[in-house]
Amino acid sequence: MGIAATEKRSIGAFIWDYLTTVDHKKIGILYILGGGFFFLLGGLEAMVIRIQLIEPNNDFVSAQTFNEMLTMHGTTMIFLAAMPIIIGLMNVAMPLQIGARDVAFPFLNALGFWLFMFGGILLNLSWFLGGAPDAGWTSYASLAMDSPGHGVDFYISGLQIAGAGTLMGGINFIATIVNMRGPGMTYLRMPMFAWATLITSILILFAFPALTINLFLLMFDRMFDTAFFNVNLGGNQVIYQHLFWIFGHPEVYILILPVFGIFSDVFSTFSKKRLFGYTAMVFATMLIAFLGFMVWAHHMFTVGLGPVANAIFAVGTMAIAVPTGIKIFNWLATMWGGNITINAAMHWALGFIPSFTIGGMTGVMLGSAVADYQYHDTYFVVAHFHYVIIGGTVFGIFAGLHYWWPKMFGKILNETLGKITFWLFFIGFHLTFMIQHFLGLMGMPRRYWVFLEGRELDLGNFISTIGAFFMAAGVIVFLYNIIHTAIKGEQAGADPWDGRTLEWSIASPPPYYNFEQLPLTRGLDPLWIEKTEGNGKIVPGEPLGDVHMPNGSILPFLMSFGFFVAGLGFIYQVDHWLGYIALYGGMAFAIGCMIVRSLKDDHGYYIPKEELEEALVEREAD
Amino acid sequence: MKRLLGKTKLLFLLSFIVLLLAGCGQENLTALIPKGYGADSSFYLIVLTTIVMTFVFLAVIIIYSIVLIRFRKKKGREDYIPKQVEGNKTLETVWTIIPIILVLIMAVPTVLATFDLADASDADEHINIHVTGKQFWWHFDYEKEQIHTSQDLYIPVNTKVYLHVKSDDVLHSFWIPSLHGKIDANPENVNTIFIEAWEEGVYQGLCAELCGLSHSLMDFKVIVVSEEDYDQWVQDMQSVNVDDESLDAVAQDGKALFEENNCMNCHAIGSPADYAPGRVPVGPDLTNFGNRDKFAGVLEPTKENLVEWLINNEELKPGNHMKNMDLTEDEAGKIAEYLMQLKHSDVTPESVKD
Amino acid sequence: MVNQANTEEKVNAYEQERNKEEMKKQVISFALMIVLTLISFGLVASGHLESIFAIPILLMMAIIQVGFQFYYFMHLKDKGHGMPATLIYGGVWAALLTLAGLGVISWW
Amino acid sequence: MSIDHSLFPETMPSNPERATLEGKNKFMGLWFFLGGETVLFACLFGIYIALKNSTAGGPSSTDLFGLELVFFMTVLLLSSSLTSVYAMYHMRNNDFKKMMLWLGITGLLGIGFLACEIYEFAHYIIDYDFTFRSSAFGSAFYALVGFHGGHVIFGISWLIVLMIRNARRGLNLYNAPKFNTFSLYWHFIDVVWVFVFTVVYLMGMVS
Repeated sequence: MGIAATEKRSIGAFIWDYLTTVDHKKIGILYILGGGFFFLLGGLEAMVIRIQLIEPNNDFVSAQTFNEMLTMHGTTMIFLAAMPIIIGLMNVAMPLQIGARDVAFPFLNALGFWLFMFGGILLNLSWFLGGAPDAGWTSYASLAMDSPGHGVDFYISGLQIAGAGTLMGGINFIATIVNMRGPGMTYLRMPMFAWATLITSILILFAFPALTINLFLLMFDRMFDTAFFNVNLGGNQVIYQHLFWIFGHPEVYILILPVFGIFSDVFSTFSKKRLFGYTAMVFATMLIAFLGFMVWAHHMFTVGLGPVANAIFAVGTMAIAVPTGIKIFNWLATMWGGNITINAAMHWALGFIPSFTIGGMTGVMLGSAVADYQYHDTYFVVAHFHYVIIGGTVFGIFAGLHYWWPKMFGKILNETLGKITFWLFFIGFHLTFMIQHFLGLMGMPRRYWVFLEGRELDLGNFISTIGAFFMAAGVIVFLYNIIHTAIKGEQAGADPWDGRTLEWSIASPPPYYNFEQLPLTRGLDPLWIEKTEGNGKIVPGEPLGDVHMPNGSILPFLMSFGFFVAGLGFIYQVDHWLGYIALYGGMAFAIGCMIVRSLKDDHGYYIPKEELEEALVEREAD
Repeated sequence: MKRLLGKTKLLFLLSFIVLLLAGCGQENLTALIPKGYGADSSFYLIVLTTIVMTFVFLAVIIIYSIVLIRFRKKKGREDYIPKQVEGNKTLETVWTIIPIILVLIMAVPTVLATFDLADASDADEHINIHVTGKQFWWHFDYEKEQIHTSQDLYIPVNTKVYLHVKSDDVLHSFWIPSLHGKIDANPENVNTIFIEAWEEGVYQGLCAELCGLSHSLMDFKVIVVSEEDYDQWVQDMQSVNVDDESLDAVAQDGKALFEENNCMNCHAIGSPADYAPGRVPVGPDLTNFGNRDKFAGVLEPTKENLVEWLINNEELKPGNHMKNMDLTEDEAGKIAEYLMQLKHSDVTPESVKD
Repeated sequence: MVNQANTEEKVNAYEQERNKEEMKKQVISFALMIVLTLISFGLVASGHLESIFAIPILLMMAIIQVGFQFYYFMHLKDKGHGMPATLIYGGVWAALLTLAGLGVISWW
Repeated sequence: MSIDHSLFPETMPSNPERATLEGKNKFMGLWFFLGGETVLFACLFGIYIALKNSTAGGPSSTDLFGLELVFFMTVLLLSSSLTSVYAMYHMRNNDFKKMMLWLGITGLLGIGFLACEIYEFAHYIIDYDFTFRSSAFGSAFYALVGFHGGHVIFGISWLIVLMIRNARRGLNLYNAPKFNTFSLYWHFIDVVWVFVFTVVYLMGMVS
C-alpha cells in the first residue's frame, strides 16, 4: 500500500478507508486533523475575546456572547484541541517507538477518536442551537445551574462523550505499553515520549472519572432537579469545585507531560546526544504526576477551606517545582557539549525553555496561598496558564509536528516557513501574555467582558490584543506551510533527522504493519546504538512469519454517531417528546452496534510471510 | 533572521518602557500599592517569591545562553559526534537540593502568613459586617451598629474590621485589591476575613468570580474615613428619618411615584427601626443613595444616568434583576430627583477625597 | 468440537490438582468473608457500640473482605499481576485523596 | 498460530484467559479500567459522606435503612462472587458446561440482588416519599447506590450476551479471555458493594 496505490483509489474509497481505519497511524492523523480544526476554532474565539478588550467599554460583542466565547475558548482549547493533538502524536509515534505493530485495542482506539470528534461537534453545535455554554470552562455549579437555555447542557453532553473517548485512549495506551513492547524493549529503554505517554495515560485513567461524575451530578441537577449543588436542599457547590479540580489539576499535567517527552526526544536528537540523566527524568515525570494529584486545592485558595488546608496545598504545590526544575536543567545539560542543529523543530524546543520557565516561576508564585489571594482569578492567572499551556503544550505540539511530520506524511515541513511561524508566534505570545501578569495585579479580574475607562488598564490590554494578532499571523503561515509542503515539499527518507529511536528505522510513512519483523532493542536509543556500534540497521528480534492484523470497521463511527444523536436527544427531552425519540433511538443504535461487535467474531487477518519478504527485499534495494 | 531578531529586541524594549510608563496601575485599585494589612501580607510574599524565582530564571537563562552560543553546529564540524553522557550524580544532586532549599525559603513565610490572615479569634472586639454578594451588587449589614447599606462600605481607618462574606445566589468573590486579597462569597457558608486600611480614601472593590452577564460591572467602593467621621456616619445612618426629609417639590413627587410603583418591595430606604439582622433585600438598599460614589456599581451618579437607568437598565447592566417599571421620562426624572436628594450623612466619598 | 468428545481428559492431571488447591483456598476466603459480614451486621444490629468505635471496626472488616476479593477471587497475588496491582493501588491512592478532599474539607 | 483457537488437553495452557496477546490485552485493559472505576466510585462515596447529613428536613439514614434486606442482598452478591469463581475454576479445567452452569447461577443471583434493590427503592419512594429530589442526602444516596445498581445491570446484560453468543461454541482461546474479564468485573461490583453496605447502610445505622 504505497503512495502510488493511494493516489489511484477514488476519493470515496479514501474517505471510507479513514472512516473505518483501526490503524494507529491513521487514527493519529485523524486526531491531529480534528484537534487542528478545533484549535483554529478556539483561536478564532480567542481573537474575539481580545478584540472586545482592545479598548475600555468596548461593545464589539454583547456580554452574553463574550461569556460564550470565553467558555468555548477554554473548553475547546483544552478538551478538543490540545489533548486530541497530543493523543494524535502519541498514536502516531508511541507504538513505533516501542517496536509494536499496533496498539492493544485498535477498535477502541478508533472508537475513542470518533467519540471525541462527535463530542466536539455536539458541543459546537450549541452555537447554532440557541447559544453556547456561558459559565466558563470550569462551569462552576452555582452559575452553571443559573444559566438559562441549553448552553451548559451542550457542555455536559459534549464533554461526557468526548471524555469517554479520552478515557478509552488512556486505557489503550497503558495496555499497549505494558503488553506490546518489542523484544528487548525494557521499561528503562523506552524513549521519554513513550514514558510520558504511559504516565499521562495513567493520569487520564485516574482523573477523568472525577469529571465524568461531576458532569453527571451537574446534569442531574439541571435536568432532573436533584439537590447535589442546590443549597436550599442541603447541597454544596464546593463539592463541584473539589471534583472539578481533582480532575482539573491532573488534566494540566496531562497537557504538559507528553510535551516534556516530545522535547526530550527533540533535544537529544538535535544535540546528537543521549538524554542527560534519563533515569532521573523518568522518575521526575512520575513524581510530577504523583504530586500533581495532591495539589488540586491550590485552585481553591480563596474558597475559604481554612488555613490548614491552604498551607498544606501551598507547600505541596511549591514542591512540584523541584522535579520540574530537574527536568529543565537536564535538558540544558543534554544540549551542553552537544552539536546542536537549530532547525524549525528545535526553534520551538528552544523557545520553550525560557517561556515555560516563566510559566513555572509564576506557578510557584501562585502556590504561595496568601499571595494567591491577590493573583486568583485575575489576568495574572490567565497569563500564568497561557505561559504553561502555550509556552509548553502548544510549543511542544508544534515541535512534535515538525519532528514527526516526515514520519507521518513522508515530507519535511518547509524550514523557512517553519521559522517564520515560530518567530511570529513567539513574539506575539510574549506580547500578549507578559503584560497580562501586570494587568492582573493592577486590578483586572479574568472573564471581564469590559474594563472601565480611567483605570490605567487601557495600554496593557491594547498591547495584549496586538500580540494576539501576531499569533494569529503565525498560525496562518503554518497553515500555508502545510499546503506548500504537500505540493512542493521535499521527499523525506526514513531517517531525515539522524534519529535515535525505532520510528526512524522504518520507511516514511511507515508500512501499515509498521515492522516486517519486530525490532530487537539493545539499549536506550536503539537506532543510535546500531548506528554507532552496529551496521546502522536494526537487528530483527523475531523470525519472519505471518503477521496478524485487525480488520477495519465502520462500527466505531456508527456507535459514536448513535451516542451523538442520543446526546442531542438528551438535551432536548426536557422541551419536546421528539427528544426522547432521539435519546432512545440513538442509544439503541449505539448499543445495537455494540451487540453486533460482540456477536460477530472479528479475528482479523494475516499478512502472508511472502508479502513481507518482498517488502524487505524492496527495502534492501533502495 | 538577524533582522527579525533585531526587531524582537526592539519590541521587547518598547513593551518594557511602556510598562514603566504605565507604572503600577491606578492608586486604590492596584494590588501593587498595598494600603492595608492583608494586601501588604500578599505583597510581601509576591515580592519574596518574585525575587527567588528571578534567581532561578537567571540561572536557567545564563546556562541556556552559553549552550546556544557555544554548542550550536558550526561550520567545519557538522559531523562532530559529541560524547554520549549518561548523567552526572553531583550535578543532578545540586539541582535537586538547591530548589528544595528555595522552596523552603518561600514555603515558611507562606504558611505563617496563611495562618496569620486566618486568625479570627478577636472578632468580637471589632466591627463586624456581614457582606452578601448578589447578581450584581453587594450588600453590607453592620452587626452591632444595626445599619444596612449597599455598594458603599464605610470603615474607619487603622481599625480591624471583620467581614463575614456569603452569597445569596451564585458564587462571587469579594476583592479590594489595595486592601485585601479575594475571599469567595459562597452560597452555602460564611467566610470570615478581616481588613485593616492604613490610609483614608475611596477604594475600588471588584467581583472576581464569573457570576453572570454583568460580572465585570459588579463593582463596589470601600470608603475609609477617620474614626471620628466613622462615628458620625454611623450616628447619621442610625437616625435616618424617612418621612422627615427636606425634599423639594419635584422630589416629593418622585417619592410618591417611588411608593406608587412599589419600589420599596425590593429597595429599602432604611429607617433604623426596620433593622432586621441578616436580612438581605431583593435589590440594593437605597439609604444615603445621594452620596453614592457610583451607582449600579459603575455609573456616575448624575440625574441623566439615573433616568437612563430607570428606563433602560438592561442595556447598562445586562442580566440585572431590576424590573422594568415602564416609566415615562418625566416620571423617571422625578424619581431620580428624589433618589439624588437622599443624602443622609455629611460624611461622603467626596469629603474623604478632599 | 473435538475437545467436547473427550470429557475425561480436558486438562492434564497436574493442572487439575493445582486448580483444585486454588479452589479450596477460594472457598475458605468465601467462608471468611461471610463471617466478616456477619460480624459487621451483628455489631450494628446489637447496637451496643458507640459510633466512634464501631466505624473503624466496620471499615476494617470491609477492607479485609476487599483484600480477599482482590487477592483470592481476582488473583491479584498471582504472577503477572504486577501492573494491575500497581494501577489498582494507584486508583486506591487517588480514591483516598478524593475521599479526604470531599469527606474532610467539605465539612470544614 | 492459527485463527482456530480450540483447546486440546495437550496444548491447554494453564491460564487460557491470558494465553494469547489479545487475551493478555483484555486482561490488562480491564484491570486498568477497574483502577479508573475505583476513582469513580470514590467520588460518589465522597459526595455521599459529604452530604450524608444534609437531609433538609426529610428522612435521614437512621429513619430509612433496615438491616435484614441489606444483609440478604449482601449474601446474594457475595455468593454470586463465589459462583463466578467456580465458573472460572471450570474454565481452567476446560469444562465448558459446568462453567456455563455456574455463570448462569451467577447471573440469577445478580438478578435477585437487583430485584431486592428495586424493591428497596420502591419502598423508600412510596412509604417515605424519599426520592432523589427530596434532599441532598437523597440525591447522594440514589446516585451512589444507583450507580452500583447500574453496574450490576450492565454486568448481567454483558453476561447474557456472552452466554448466548458462546452457548454452542465451547471454550477456546478466543472466548476464554472474555469470560475472564467478565468475572473480574463482577468481582469488582462485589468489592464496591462491600463498601456500599459498610459506609451507607451500617455506618448510617450506627450514627
